[in-house]
Amino acid sequence: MSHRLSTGGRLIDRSRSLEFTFNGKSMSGYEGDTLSAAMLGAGQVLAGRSFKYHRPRGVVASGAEEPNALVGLGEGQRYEPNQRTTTTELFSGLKATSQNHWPSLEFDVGAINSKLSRFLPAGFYYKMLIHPRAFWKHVYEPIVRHSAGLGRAPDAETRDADRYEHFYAFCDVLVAGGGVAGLTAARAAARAGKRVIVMEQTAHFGGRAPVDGEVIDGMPASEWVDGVLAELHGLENVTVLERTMVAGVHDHGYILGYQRVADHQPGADKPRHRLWRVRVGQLITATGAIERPLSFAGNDLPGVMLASAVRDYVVNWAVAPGKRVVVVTNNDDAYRTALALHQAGVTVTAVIDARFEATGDLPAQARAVGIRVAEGMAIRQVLGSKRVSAVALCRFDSDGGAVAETLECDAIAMSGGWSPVVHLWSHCGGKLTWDDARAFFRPDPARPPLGHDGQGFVAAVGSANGMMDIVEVLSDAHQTAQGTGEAPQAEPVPEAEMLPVWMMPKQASYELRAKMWLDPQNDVKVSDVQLAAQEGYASVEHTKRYTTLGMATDQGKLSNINGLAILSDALGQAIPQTGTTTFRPPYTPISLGVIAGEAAGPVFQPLRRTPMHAWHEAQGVYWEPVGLWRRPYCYPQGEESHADAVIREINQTRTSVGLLDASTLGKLLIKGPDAGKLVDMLYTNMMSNLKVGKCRYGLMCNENGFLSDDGVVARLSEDSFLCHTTSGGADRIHAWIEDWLQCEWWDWQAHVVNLTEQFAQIAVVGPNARKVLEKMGSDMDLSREGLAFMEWRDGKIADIRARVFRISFSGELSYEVAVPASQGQAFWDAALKAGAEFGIAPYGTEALHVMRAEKGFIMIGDETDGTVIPQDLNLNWAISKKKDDFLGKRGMERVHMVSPDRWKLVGIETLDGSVIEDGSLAPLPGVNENGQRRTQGRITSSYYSPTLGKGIAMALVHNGPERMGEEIAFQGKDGATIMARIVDPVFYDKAGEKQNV
Amino acid sequence: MRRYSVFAIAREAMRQHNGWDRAWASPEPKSHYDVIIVGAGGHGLATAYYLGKNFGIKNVAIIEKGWLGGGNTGRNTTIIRSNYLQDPSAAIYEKARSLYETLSQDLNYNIMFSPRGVMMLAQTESEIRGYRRTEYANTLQGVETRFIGPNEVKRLVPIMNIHGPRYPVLGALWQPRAGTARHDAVAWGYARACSDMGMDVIQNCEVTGIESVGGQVSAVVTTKGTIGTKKLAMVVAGHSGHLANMAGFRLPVESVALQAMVSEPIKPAIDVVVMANTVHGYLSQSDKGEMVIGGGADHFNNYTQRGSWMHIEETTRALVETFPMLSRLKMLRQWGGIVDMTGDRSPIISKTPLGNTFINCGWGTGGFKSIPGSGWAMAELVAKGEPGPLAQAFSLDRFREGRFIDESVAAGVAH
Amino acid sequence: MLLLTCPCCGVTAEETEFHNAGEAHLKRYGPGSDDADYEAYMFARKNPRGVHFERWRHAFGCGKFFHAARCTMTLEVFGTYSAQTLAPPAEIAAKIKARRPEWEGYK
Amino acid sequence: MSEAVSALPHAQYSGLVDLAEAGLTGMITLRGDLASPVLAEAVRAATGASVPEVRRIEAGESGQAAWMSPDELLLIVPYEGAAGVVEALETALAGEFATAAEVSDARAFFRITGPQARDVLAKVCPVDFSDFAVGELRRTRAAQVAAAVWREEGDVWSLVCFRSVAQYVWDLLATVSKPGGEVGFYR
Ligand SMILES: Cc1cc2nc3c(=O)[nH]c(=O)nc-3n(C[C@H](O)[C@H](O)[C@H](O)COP(=O)(O)OP(=O)(O)OC[C@H]3O[C@@H](n4cnc5c(N)ncnc54)[C@H](O)[C@@H]3O)c2cc1C
Ligand SMILES: NC(=O)c1ccc[n+]([C@@H]2O[C@H](COP(=O)([O-])OP(=O)(O)OC[C@H]3O[C@@H](n4cnc5c(N)ncnc54)[C@H](O)[C@@H]3O)[C@@H](O)[C@H]2O)c1
Ligand SMILES: Cc1cc2nc3c(=O)[nH]c(=O)nc-3n(C[C@H](O)[C@H](O)[C@H](O)COP(=O)(O)O)c2cc1C
Ligand SMILES: [Zn+2]
Repeated sequence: MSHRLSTGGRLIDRSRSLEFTFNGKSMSGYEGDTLSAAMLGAGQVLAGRSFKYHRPRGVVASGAEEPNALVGLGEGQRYEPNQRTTTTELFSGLKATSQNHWPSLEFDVGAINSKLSRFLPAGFYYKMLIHPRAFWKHVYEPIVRHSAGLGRAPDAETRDADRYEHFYAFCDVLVAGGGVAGLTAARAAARAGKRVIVMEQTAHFGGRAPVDGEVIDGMPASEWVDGVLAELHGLENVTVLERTMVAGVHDHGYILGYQRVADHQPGADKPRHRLWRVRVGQLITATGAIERPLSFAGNDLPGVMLASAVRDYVVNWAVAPGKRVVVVTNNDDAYRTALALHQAGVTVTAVIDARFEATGDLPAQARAVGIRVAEGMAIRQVLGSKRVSAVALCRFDSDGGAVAETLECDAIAMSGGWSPVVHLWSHCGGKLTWDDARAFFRPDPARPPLGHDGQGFVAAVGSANGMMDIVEVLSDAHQTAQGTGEAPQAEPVPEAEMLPVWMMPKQASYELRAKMWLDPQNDVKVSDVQLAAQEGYASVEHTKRYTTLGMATDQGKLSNINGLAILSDALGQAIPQTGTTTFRPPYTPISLGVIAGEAAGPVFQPLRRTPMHAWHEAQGVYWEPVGLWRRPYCYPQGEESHADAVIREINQTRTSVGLLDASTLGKLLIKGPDAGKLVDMLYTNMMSNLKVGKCRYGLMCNENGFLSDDGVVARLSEDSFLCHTTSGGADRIHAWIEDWLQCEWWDWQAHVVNLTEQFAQIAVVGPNARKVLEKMGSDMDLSREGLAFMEWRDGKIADIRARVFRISFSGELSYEVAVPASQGQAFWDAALKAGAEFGIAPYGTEALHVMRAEKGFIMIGDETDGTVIPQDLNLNWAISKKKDDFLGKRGMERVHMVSPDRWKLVGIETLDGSVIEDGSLAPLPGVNENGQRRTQGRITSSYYSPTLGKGIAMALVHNGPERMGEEIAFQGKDGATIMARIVDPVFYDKAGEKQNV
Repeated sequence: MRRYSVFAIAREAMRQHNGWDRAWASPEPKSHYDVIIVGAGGHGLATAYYLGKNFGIKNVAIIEKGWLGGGNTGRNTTIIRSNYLQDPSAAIYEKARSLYETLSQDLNYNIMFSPRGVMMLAQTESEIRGYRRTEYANTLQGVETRFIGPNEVKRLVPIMNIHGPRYPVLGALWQPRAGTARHDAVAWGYARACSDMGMDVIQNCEVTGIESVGGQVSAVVTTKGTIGTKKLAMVVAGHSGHLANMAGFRLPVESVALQAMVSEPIKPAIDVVVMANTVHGYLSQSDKGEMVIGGGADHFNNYTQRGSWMHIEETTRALVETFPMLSRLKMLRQWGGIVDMTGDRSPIISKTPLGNTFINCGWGTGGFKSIPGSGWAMAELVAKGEPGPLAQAFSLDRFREGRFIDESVAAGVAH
Repeated sequence: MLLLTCPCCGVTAEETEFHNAGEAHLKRYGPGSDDADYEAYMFARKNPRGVHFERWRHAFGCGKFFHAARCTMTLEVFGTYSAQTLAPPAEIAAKIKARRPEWEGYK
Repeated sequence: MSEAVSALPHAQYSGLVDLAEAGLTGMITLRGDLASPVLAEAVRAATGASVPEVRRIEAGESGQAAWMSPDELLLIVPYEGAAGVVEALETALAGEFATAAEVSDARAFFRITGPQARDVLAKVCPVDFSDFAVGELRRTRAAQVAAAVWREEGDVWSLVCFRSVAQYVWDLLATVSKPGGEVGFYR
């Protein structure tokens, strides 16, 4: 039974006990505990179930590498699945629940998979579940899906109760890892005056050294650590962050730090997580090393733990994993665990050492205190069902056929040696080299990840760099960080050579191999990897994907190296030839919430508002997103439907006067001696001959000849033009013009200034428009002659500086008035007031669309879709024949563009007056070579016209303009056909009398 | 080749699984082939498979510089749908989708095609119009799709926040028999079938040069020596520009990184595939339980298989807004692939300026779904030397002629 | 996440302040040009594995376009320079040559 | 003149920093050859300031001149006088290739004050604020929109963005200034 020791525990405060629950059961721990320490302290070894076979799982590690002990944490809006107990700090009221079992953790029906495991080897689903065909979707897959997954999904309607944020930082040196190597490097860099950030993923600094009882500069490591920390905290050029994991290393020295600001204080009014986005000069990874498990049969049973983790629990939290512990190892370091256990009063039944002899200082110390050391031995198999009860031993150098001895025990501390944490080095392309003596990959200093200047920007120090001896660790860190003076001094503890052990016993039979877990979360065993090799999934990447080795939430931090050693052995090649799989961010999983950061709710995305936005909102407007803008679609009154509101708005405008917020229209000022030349290149029309004071409608095409934007151009002066663009087009067209000016015609003298937001633009539209403006009071002559159609003037209206354009997109008498944005609302109010006697009312984009369609005006985005050229829309009149060049001219000369078979714009009227479906096609009899119905046209926009009292539409139709009056069938709703007639697209006031009054 | 079945599994279970053969052989290259296919991604392998199956051409080598399936085929978000707008696209993607329906049985390899349905959300009026237009086009193209309202969306995807507030869900284009498949298995299944037909799948062999005689291809130079061939098919996705340079021409293609990520696995929470194009993100849940998330592509040329972090942020932001419960899930892994983007964002299946040399590329961000159809059409092109109806519109000369196949026009994206 | 220095305002900033605008030094072919030239201008891209010249705009900064010489295999930025150039300037070419001796020069 | 209102009149918030909308401010985009003595004279006449060095903002008796781009300045003057300043600039620059346009109403202007101002700004702007001098100006991004930021004095910072996104920027700054979000990076 795991239990709390009566003394010790360097990280816990025994005076403060904290209550928590696990699966509803009340337990208690101490301030400073991790959840796993508290659970083990409370005797709770069983923590969850594995992914595939639903095998019982207990904690194996003490930190980020933990594959097993995952729980659902919290409830409701603060529930989080798959939380690692080893990295969860205990707090009062914590609620944890175990995962992946039904009905209970102790008794799980899914564990039947474990019994069937021989039928479920790696890749079994590729080979079976093929027939009958429909069964995959309806039977097999649902079963697979249900039994897979790990944690329970949060409830469908759950909203996260917490907030998140980002932070940008810059530094010369970022140190990842606050162990003794990291602290040494940080101090060296800080003393040299560099801007330094230190990130340590846990709540404590010092890493392994204090646990191992190292002595640095003559003092216990923890004291030394406190001293260095105090110095760093005192320096202005240093930022020290605990609970902050370096999550990812990205190109050009972009480092992500995941700060868990308030995970240990849920409910505190703080951001829960903060994402640090740091641009570094240099990243020093001092992330230490991770101990490797050993592969022996039954190594997945709860109670089997890493030796270093056992030591951590004993020393840091005064928790023993059991009463009788067996240590199994291939190296000297694990003897530290045996000694620590012994010192804490826990029985160490034996140290099983695979080496033929264990001669180092540490084994000697162990023997000296009476611990039995069994040399050349191996664990043949662990006995027990839901946790360890005994181990059967055999000779390491055997096939495990003969059991040498059985030892009773309730926990096993295993050590297969260490692997440097090379993730951060590797994220951005750093390469590894194989260290034969210590049997691990470590960073190859000759092939670091490269920064923007092509130079390496990452250095690894300490155990992360393959240094395992404390003296080496400190001097490596000191030197790499270019420390001056002496490196911190430590007392060396010589260690004898380790023996690489990838499987025990060495020639284990299939029966044993099929029970040796490599990846305990995903249930990948030695036999699975060997099967992958046998079947030709020989690339390590194939093996990974075929077996799912290393694809679990721990990303194989414990399993990968053993797995690829097994694979190499199966393929008869050396480990470096097999290589590793790709290391990818994040180092351990980070919340999606923190990635989104503050961008939630109102600041999810910028929402662009016109000066009259609040007024529209107050009217109960129905909004339409247009780019990041919101434009009024219509203004329903009371219970009115949107369709009815649109009809009312149109009728009001056509019969009296309406008001449109057109502020979102782009307004680009083009000015300079070459302004005329420039607008002639930008527009298909001739623009340079426009007279000052006049307006002209123009088309812009891209270099492919496709129509990309349109709008009215006003000549403001000899050398300046004001170009209106569509609402969605303003920024795009602005950038496009700058592009040509800066990159092609850089000797042309023209400026373009985006004035879109300077002005509120308000269209006063309808037969009574002039009366309204006159009533508002103006110093301009707004009469038919004073301001003729397609002219503009500057002056004042309602005592507000205004530029008035007499242009019309509705076919009515219409004035578009631009006023300073700060006075947009004032103008709007004044217009409403002056128009009250005419029943003036605002209209939205839908009324605008209908009215323009009644007039046969095209709309960018409706009649055009990026594949339409002006000629398709019969806009040849707007394409200058006089100009040698304009953007898009060459594109329009291509074979397909001049083809007589292009579909062209026509008006469409249904025979029965109904509204035809937008987007529907006109089918022809017969099919093409691919069996698709042939077609001859499509509806580009379609509306109910209240003005005409029937449906009207525009369409692109093959040879359309030559087929006036012809009847043609379109697709209707639900597979029906609807008959329509090809007509002129101008449905209303063809002579243009209304706009010209 | 030993057939896979539940009985085979049962038999092997009784003898420690030692009877399983290699899924594919690992031969040394011969000196000459009738057809060499460069690139053992899904498209290259499918081309080989249909060359053998439909045209009896089996003296074929598929040459792969790394491990087969390790390109974009091994790193995509596995969305399969065919409700494209333009006729040529709808034709080839629907051909592919329909082949996917029976691919597990055809290959005797469970590729786990799961027609769970794909929905593309309409969150603006213009998206509604675009999807309605697609729906009408699909009806005539023989693609089964329909526009559904917000309530139906919510019924299918309870975890979705359809009320916005920023972009309320106005409806969705819904293709019920679209879905996902196990991406690696697609490559492995084809490779196994090709190997079984006697074709050579040659891995860890990079093509570094192309030789020709009199304007006709004669051989490829590789890291395993020069290998003669009568015909050459280049099917290398992001590396197409590079191969084209070797063959002496340029392509309307740029290679950029596209990223994806997975969350930690959870129990089933979403049964269908959702694409939200207004906010840029798409999501499905794999059989293992991870949320598989894809987002935007970088804008700069890149061959590193790593992309820029900002796209991960943008996508995550969008999806957390759309599916609030995601906020407390965690990102497990992110990665990138190098995709080949053409001038009109549609693929190229074409003859090239070099004789007997054919190219299949430009699938960009959306070519997993087309693998069987593309292989089918490419095999026909290679076998006959001329494109069949499926491939015709995708020829290289469309750019010169201005005959674009532009799918973005209906507010859709190309995934 | 690239780090680029805008030669127009001198700011060294992350990629998110910039917009990439495609291959640099394209020669525009307008009306009257032949089909092949026009097609090449519009579509045929070098898309090299290695040294690449491209256009960027400091969109969230000074608004100016500039050119960058960059390696598409390592993302190393050899330098940034004026957009008002028809080919990479000599000092940029020299820098590239120093870093990539096998580079055949701008073509 | 009819009442003019700024984007978020009188908006104020106190959290980690004090936020305030600065109210109506006259602003003029001036494009031209920044090395031209004529332009320099015109700028001086308008603001009393000399033409700023790259990425700097200069103060004069009647306004400020901010460097925006190699051929662009932003002149900051009292709101009421802006139109007049534009006219004066146009007259003064008559023979030059230069463009002056009023943009007072196209912008929103915020003041951020307090010792934690840089920590707050660094939550939304990808900028190194450590050696950011008084009088330095940086055009950048505030989360998802364009902004210009400069240091007026000590702990007083100014931020200008487009008017249409004023509310967004406000909500953004207020969100990241909430108490509890202390960072302590800039000291
Ligand atoms: C992140 C991401 C998400 C995606 N999501 C989807 C999706 O949801 N749905 C969808 O339909 N599509 C998606 N795609 C696109 C899809 O993955 C690709 O279009 C498709 O996989 C391309 O297949 P392929 O066979 O053409 O190329 P690949 O699979 O890339 O194969 C090309 C092969 O050629 C090899 N090669 C290259 N150069 C050489 C050489 N010189 N010599 C020898 N071999 C060479 C490569 O190593 C590679 O294996 C996504 C792509 C990415 C990157
Ligand atoms: N004798 C042996 O076999 C052996 C083996 C391994 C380690 N050691 C000992 O371990 C110590 C090594 O010192 P060290 O400083 O190199 O390593 P360390 O393991 O002591 O410290 C590494 C620190 O980095 C942190 N970390 C890891 N990944 C991180 C990330 N992504 N972001 C932020 N923090 C992260 C860890 O939490 C830890 O605190 C020495 O005392 C050495 O003797 C000995
Ligand atoms: C659909 C899909 C699902 C994936 N699921 C997982 C997963 O559960 N665990 C995991 O570690 N990686 C998963 N991956 C990512 C792969 O591990 C890997 O990152 C990806 O195939 C790219 O390869 P690379 O990272 O080796 O370059 C998944 C990838 C895809 C395409
Ligand atoms: Zn700049």
